[in-house]
Amino acid sequence: MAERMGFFTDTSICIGCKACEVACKEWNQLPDDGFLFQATSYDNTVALGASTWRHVAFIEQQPVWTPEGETGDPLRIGPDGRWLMSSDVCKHCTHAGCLDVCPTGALFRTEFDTVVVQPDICNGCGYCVPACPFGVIDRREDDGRAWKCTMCYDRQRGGLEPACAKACPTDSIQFGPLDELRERAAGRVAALHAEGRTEARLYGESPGDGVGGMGAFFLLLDEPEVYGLPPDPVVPTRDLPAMWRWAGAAALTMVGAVAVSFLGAAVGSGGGSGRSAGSSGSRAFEQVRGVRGVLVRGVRRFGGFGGSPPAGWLPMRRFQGRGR
Amino acid sequence: MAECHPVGFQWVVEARARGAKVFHVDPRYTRTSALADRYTQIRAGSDIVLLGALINHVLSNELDFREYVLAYTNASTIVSEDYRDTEDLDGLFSGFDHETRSYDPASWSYEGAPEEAAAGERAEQVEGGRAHARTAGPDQYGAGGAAALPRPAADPTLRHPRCVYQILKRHFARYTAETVEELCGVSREDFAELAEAITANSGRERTTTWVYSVGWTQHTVGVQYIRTASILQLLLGNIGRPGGGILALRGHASIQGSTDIPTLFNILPGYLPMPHAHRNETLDDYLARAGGDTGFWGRKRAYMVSLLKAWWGDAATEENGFRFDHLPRLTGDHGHYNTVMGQIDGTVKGYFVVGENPAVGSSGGRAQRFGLANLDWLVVRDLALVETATFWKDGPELETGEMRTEEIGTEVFFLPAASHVEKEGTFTNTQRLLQWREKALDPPGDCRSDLWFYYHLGRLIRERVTSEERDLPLRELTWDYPEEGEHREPSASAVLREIGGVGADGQALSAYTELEPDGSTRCGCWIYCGVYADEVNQAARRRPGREQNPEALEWGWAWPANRRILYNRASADPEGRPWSERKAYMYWDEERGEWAGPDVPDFEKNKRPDYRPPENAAAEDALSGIDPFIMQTDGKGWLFAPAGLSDGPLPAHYEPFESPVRNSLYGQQCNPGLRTYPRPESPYNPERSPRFPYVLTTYRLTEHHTAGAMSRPLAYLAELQPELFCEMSPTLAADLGLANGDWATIVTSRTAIEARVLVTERVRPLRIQGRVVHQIGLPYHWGWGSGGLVTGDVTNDLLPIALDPNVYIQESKATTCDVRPGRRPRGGDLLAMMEEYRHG
Amino acid sequence: MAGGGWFARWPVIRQLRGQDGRGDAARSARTDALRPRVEEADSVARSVCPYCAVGCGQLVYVKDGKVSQIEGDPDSPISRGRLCPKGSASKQLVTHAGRQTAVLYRRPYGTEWEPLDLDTAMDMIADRVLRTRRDTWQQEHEGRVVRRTLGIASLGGATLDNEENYLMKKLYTALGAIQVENQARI
Amino acid sequence: MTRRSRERATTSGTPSGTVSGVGTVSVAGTVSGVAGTVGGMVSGTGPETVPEAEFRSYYGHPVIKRPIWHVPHMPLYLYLGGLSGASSLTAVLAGLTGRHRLARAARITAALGASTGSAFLIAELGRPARFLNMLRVFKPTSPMSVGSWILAAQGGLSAAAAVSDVTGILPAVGDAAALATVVTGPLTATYTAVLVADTAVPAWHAGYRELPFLFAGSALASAGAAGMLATPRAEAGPARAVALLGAAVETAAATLLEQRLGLVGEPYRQGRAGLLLRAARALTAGGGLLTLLAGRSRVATAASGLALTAGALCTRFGVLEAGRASAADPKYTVVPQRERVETAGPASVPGR
Repeated sequence: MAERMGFFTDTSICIGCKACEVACKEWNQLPDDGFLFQATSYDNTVALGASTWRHVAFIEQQPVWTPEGETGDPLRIGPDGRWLMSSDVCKHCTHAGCLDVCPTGALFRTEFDTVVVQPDICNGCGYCVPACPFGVIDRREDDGRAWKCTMCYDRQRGGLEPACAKACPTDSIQFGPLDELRERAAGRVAALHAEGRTEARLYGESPGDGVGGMGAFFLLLDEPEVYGLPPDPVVPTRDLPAMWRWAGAAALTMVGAVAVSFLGAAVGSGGGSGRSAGSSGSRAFEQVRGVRGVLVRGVRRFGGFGGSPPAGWLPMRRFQGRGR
Repeated sequence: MAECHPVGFQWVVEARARGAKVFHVDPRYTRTSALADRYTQIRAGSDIVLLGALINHVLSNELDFREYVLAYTNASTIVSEDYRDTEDLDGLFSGFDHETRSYDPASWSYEGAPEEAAAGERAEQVEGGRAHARTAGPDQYGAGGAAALPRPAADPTLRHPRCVYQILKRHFARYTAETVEELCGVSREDFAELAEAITANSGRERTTTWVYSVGWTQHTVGVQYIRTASILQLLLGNIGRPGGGILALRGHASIQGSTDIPTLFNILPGYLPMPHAHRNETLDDYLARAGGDTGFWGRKRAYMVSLLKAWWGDAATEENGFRFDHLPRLTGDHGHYNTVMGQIDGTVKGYFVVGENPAVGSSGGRAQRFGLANLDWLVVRDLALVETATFWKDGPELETGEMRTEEIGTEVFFLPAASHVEKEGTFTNTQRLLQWREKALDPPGDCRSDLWFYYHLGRLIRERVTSEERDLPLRELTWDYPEEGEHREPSASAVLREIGGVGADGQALSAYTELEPDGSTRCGCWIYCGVYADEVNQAARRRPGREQNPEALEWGWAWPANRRILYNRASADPEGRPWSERKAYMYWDEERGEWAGPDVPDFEKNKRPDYRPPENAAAEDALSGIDPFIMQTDGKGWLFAPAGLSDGPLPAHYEPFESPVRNSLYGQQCNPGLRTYPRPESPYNPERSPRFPYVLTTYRLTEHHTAGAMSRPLAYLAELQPELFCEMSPTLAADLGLANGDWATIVTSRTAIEARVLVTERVRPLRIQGRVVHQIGLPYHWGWGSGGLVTGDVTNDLLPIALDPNVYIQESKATTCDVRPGRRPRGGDLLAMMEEYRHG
Repeated sequence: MAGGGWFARWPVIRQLRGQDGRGDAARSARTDALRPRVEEADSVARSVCPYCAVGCGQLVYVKDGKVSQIEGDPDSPISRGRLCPKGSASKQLVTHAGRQTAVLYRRPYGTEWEPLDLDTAMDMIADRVLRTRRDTWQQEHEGRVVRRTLGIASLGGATLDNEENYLMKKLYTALGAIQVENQARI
Repeated sequence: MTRRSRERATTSGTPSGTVSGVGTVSVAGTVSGVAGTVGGMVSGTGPETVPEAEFRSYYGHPVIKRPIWHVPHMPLYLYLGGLSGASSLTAVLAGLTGRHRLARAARITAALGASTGSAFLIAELGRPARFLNMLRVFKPTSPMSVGSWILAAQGGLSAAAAVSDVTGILPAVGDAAALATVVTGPLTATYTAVLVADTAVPAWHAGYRELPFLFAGSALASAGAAGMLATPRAEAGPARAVALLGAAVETAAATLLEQRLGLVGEPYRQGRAGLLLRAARALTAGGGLLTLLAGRSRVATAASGLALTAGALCTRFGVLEAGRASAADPKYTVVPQRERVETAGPASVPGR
C-alpha cells in the first residue's frame, strides 16, 4: 500500500472563492445542486451532498452597529469582525462509518488509505448516508446511487493531486502524505498562536479521536459546530459488538417467549384439540422436542432486561479486516 | 482583490505569511477584508479625502523619503506665479472657464516655460471651442503625457513658496484626520494606524504598495484618485522599487491589451494620440503637439511612422507624409456614451458589438437600449445570445410598453464567436505581460474568431471598394495575412509579427529603440516592438516559473522590452547603488559599465548615473543618469502635473455627482469639469436629494463575471450565486422593515430594480458630518438573458451617465438611491412610480 | 486479481482467501482500471484563462475533438497551477448548452430570429458597412478635412486578443470609423 | 422558506451572543452569526418539554444527513421481517406441539413476510437491478450485509418450509428448513434494530439497547396477531400467548426508549414520531388487553389481532420518523457531543 494521503484545509487562509467546489465539479462531472438563493451569507450550496463534494461555509461574525440615542451615531457592540470561510470535504476517516456499513463493498479503502464509492457496484441502499457522523455522503435521487468525494482517486492513480487542492488559490487546501500534513498543521497552529490567534485549533488530526483520525483534517478558528461540523464525532460501528449482543439477547428472548407461549398453552390445555399426533411427517420434530428444555433455560438466562448480554459470541474478528 | 482576483491574491497571502501587513479600505467588508490585518470602512466616493490626509500626514511630519523625492520627483520645481490653488479659489484651480466648464491649463505650468507651448495650447482651445478643449485629456498627449520644460527652475531646499513641495503642503493642509472622520466615516484611530503603518513601512529598507481596481477609476474624479495615490507613493519613495507601486488590477483578460492596441476612439496603438482635425493637419503638426521631444517619447516620429508603414506599407512614403492623411480626424468626444447619444439621435446607424454587452453592462442601460433600438443595423458577436442581441424581443422596455418589437427597425446579425481555446493569440494581463494561447481545437458550427471576422470583413470590403479617393486608405491597406485551415483563419502569429515590427531587411525587430523615423521600419505597436524578436514568438515562451527567479523573464513577454518593473532606475539611489540590501533590485555595475539586476533596466543599459545631458539633447539623451521616469519630458515623477489633466494639476476632493453629502472641504460640490448628458433617457438624481437618501455602490462577486454572459449560463457558477441581492446593514433593514431574504426595490431617477436582501453587519452605517449615512451594495452580474441559468434585474440600469472629464469613464461606484420593501412594480406601474420619483 | 472466473472474483471468495472485505476484496474491475482521464487526451494546449486580467495559465485537454478538461498550468509563475472558480469553470464556458453555434438574423421589424448562412451574413454586413459609410461620409467638418464617418460605431469586449484588436483598429481606421470603443472605457 | 426562516433570529459573536440588532432589528435578523439558541432557531415548533439547550450551529442546518429511506418501504420491511422471523418460530413450535393448522399458517406467513419484505427492500434501493450485490461481500461490520445474508437464508428456508408444507413435497426437507429458521427467524426480526442503531442518527444510535427488544416484541406481537387471525381459535392459544408476550415486551421497550435517552430521546416523544409511537402503545396495549378479554368472540379476536398489527406498524413508522427528526435538528448531534467533550473529554475508538 502506498502512503496514506490526505487533505489539510487551513481555513485561516481561505478566501471563500469556491474554486474548490467548481474544480471538483468539473473534474468529477457532477450535476448542479439547483439555483436557490439561501440568504445565508455567500453560501448558496448549503452543505456537502451527493453533487457537492466540496462545500465552502461562510460564517459572519461582525460587530453589531446600532444607532444610539437622538444623535443616531452608529454605536459599535462586540469585538472586531470576522468572516470565517471554510471548505468542507469528506473526512476519509480511519474508521469510516460509511465504509463499515456498506453491504455491497461499493465503498472500499484504497491503496492511498482513502474511502471511495465504486459507482459500478453501489446499489443505492442508502445505508451509508445516515452512517456518516459528518453528513457527507448522500444518495442522488435521480441516479439512485450514493456519491461523495473520492479525493480524486482516479487522479491519484495517475500521480495527480486532487482537483480542489490543485485549484485552491491560496493553498488553503493542501494535499499530501498525511503524516507530513499533520506536521505542517501543527507548525501552522503554533505560528498562529505565536501571533496571538489562540482561537486556532486543529480538527480531526488526532488518530485518537472517535473516527481514529481523519484523512482530511482542518485548522479552524472557532468551534467545529459553528462550521456545521460535529464537535466530537464517533464512528457508529464503534458500538457494533455491543449492538449485536443486545440484538442476540433480544433474539433469544423471542425464542424463549415463543417457547413459553407454547409450553404454557400445552400445560394449560393438555394439548390442543386440533392435534393429530404423528401426522404430517413430524418425526424430525419428535426428535428435537428435547430442545425445549434448552430453550427454557436459555430464556431464563438471557430473558430479562438490563442484564449484561453475553459477550464475544459473534465471530467478528475474522471479517473485520486489518486492524489499525 | 480576493473577491475579483483570487489567484493573484495568493501572493498577498504569501506576503502576509512573511510578515507583510495588509490594510483593506472598502465601502463593504469583503472576502479581502476577511484576510486583511485591518479593515477600514469608507464611504464610497470619498477616497481622495483619505489619501489626501495621508499626504498631509507625510508632509506635515516631514516623513517623505527626502533623498528620493529630491532626486526623482518635481518637488523642487517652481511653478508659474499665475497659478492659483483650490485653497485660493474655494475648490477651483486657476484657469477655469465657467462658460465651457473646462480649464485652461496655462497657469499651471512651470516657471519659465516657453510662452509658445502653453500659449499654443490655449490658443487652440479658444480656436477649437468647447468641444475641442474637452479632448485635451492626457490621451491627447500619448504615453509621454504633456510636454513640460525639461530643465525647469528648481529650489532644492524646497523652501521656495512656489515650489511644488510647498504648493502641495498648502494644498493638502486641509485634509486632516478630522476631515477623514467627517467625510469618509473613518475614525481618527483607524486613520492614525493606517498613516503610521504606511510611513513606517516606506523608505530605504521597506516599500508599501497600493492595489486598486475600478473602485478608484469609476468616478467623476477617477483619474485624480490615481493621481493622489501616485503623489503619496512618490513622496514615500515607493515607485519603481520592488514591493512598491500602484497596482491596477484589471478585470478582463486583455483589457490592458485593448488599451495598448486600443479599440478606443482617442488613441492609436502604443498610446499615440488620434489626430485632431484642428490641431493635427499634417504629420509634423501632429508630432509637434503630441507631447514633448525629450525622454523616450521624443522618438515619437519613429513610432508613428513605423505604424503608418505597417498599415499602408509601400504606399506610405516620406513624400506623402507616410499616409498620415489616411487617418480620420477627431473633433471632440467620440466616446462610448457620446456614441450612444448619437444612436438615440439617429446619427449613428450601424453598430458592431463584439464580446461586449452594453444593454446590461453599461451605465444607464435604458439609454443603451433606446440607442440600439434606433439603429439601422447591429452586429453582435458573442458566445451566447447576450441581451444586446435580443433586446428587441425581450428587453425590459417591452414590458413597460415603451417599445414594441414590431416597431423596432434595427436589423440584427448575431454571429457566434470562437472561445479562447478555439483560437490562438495573445492576451495582455494586468502586469503588461503578453501570453500566447495555443489553439486546442476548431470552433464548432458557425463560430469563428474575431480575427477571422475582421480579416474576412476587410477582405470583402476591399473587394467592393471603388476608385474614389475616399476608398484609397482601404485600397492601400496592408491586408495580406496567411490563411490557415478549412475556415481560412488568418494567421494570428503573422499579425503579432506585424505588431512586433520588422526592419528594413524584413527581419523582426528586437526593441523599440530600433525603430526609425525614416520609414525603413514597420511596427504595428511600438511598445510591443520586440515581441517577435529573433523571429521567435516571445509571448509563447513558457519556461516554468520554478526554474526561474521571481521576475521570470522567460515566461511570456512584458511590454516594454520585457521589463517587469517600470521606472526601475528608481530602485537604486542617484549614485546607482541599491537603496538598501533588503530592497536591492537594479544597480550600476561600475566594473562592467552597465546596469545590472534581475530585470531589464528601464533606461539605456550603459547610461552612467553621473551622465548629464548636453544642451539641446533630444529624446532619451536629454535625460540625465538620475531621471528614472523615462517617458516624462523631464524624467521626473510629477507630484504636480503642470499639464495633461483636464480637472486640475492636483487632486481635490469633490463629491460624487450624485451624493447625499455636502462637500465640506470646498464650496465646489463636485468635479467642475465632469461630463453629463442631461436628457430624458438619462435623468439625474438631484444633489443631496431626500428622495434618494442612501449611497449606492456596485461591485463584482468572485462567482460571476461582468454582466454575466460568461458566468450565468454556467451551472457551476450560477448555483453559487443564483440571484441578484442587495447588501445592507441591519439598522437600515430595520428602518425599512426588511428581513434577510426579503425582496427590496432599489430606485434611482433612471429606473427601479428588484433584488433579494442580504442583511449583513459587513455593511455598516456611517457617521458623516454628524449624521448617519447608509450605504447599500449591489453586484451587477444579472440580466434577463445571455442564456443564463439564472436571471435578474439589471443593476447598471440604475446608474447615472456622469463621466470623468479626462477619460470619460462613468461614475458607477458612488451614487444615490432609494430603497423600498417588496418587489418592483411591473409594466406601466413602474413608469408611473418613476414619474413620481422624478417629478412628484 | 487477474485470472479466475466470476466465482474467483466474487468478493466473498476473495475474503475467504484472506483479502480485506473493506479493501482489496471489494474492488471491481472498473476500479482496478481507473486512470485520470487527462492521460487519454489526444492533445494538450497551453492556454490562458479568459476571465480577469491576472492571466492564469490553463492546460486544455482535448479528446476526440472535444475539450475533456481544463485546469491550471503549474508551470505558470503567475498562477502556479491554481485557478479561481471562474477559471475552474472554463470547460463549462466553452461547452455549455447555452452556447450559440449558428448565425441568427433578425430582419427590421421582425419578431423572430431567422437562420442565415455565414457567408451570406458576411456579404450582407460588408454591404451595409459600405452603404452606411457612403451615406454618412464626412470629408470635411467645420472647414477641416476629417475623412470619416460618424455613422458606424463599434464596442469591443476586453477578452479579445491583441491581434484581433489590432485588425479591428486597423480596418476601422482605414474605413474612417472613429467611434471605436471597448470595455476599458467602461 | 423553512430553511430561511430557521436562521432568522440568530446571534453573533460569542456562543451566548446577544440577538443581533437589539430591539427593532429582531424583525430583520441578519445573515451573520451562526451561534444561536435552540429557541431562536426553531421558533414556532411549539412548547418544549425539556429545558432548551444552548448550542451553536451553521444556520441551523443539520450536521448529519437524514436517513433517506422511504415511507412506506422501510417501515413495512421492518414490520414484515419481524413478522416473518417470529412466525417462523411459531411455526416450529406449533409443529413440535402438533398444532398443524397454526404451523402451516405460520409457515406461510413467515414465507410471505420474508418475500414481500425483500421486495420492499429491493424497491427501496436506488438501483433495484443491483440487489444481488447485497451478497457480493460478507461484512460483519455492516448490519445490512449480515442482514442480507440472514434474510436470504430466512427467505429461502421459510419458503422451502412453506412450499413443502402446502404441496407435501419433500416433507423432511421442509421440516429441516423450518427447524433452521429457529436460528434465522429471530435474527431476521432483531438485526433490523442493529441496522438502524448502527448509524449516526442520535435517537437510533443511543437506543441500541432498547431497539432490539422493541423490534423483538413488535415482531412477536405481529406474528401472534397473524396467528390469531389465521387460525381457528382452538389452535390459536399459543399464538395469543405470543401476541401477549410480544405486546408486553414491545410496550416495555418503547417506554424505556422514550424515557432513558434524555434529550436524544426527545424525537420519540415529539412531533409525528411521538404521535405514532403513542398510537403504537395504545394499540399494542389495547390489542393485548383485548386478546386477554376476547374470550370466544371472533370479532374481538379479530379486532385485537388487527390492533396489535396496527400497533406494530405504528412502532416501525414511528421509529423511522423519530430518526428523521433527530437527524434534522443539529441540537441532537451537537449538544450530547459537546457535553461529552466538556465532561469526559473527546471520544475515541478503543482497540481499533
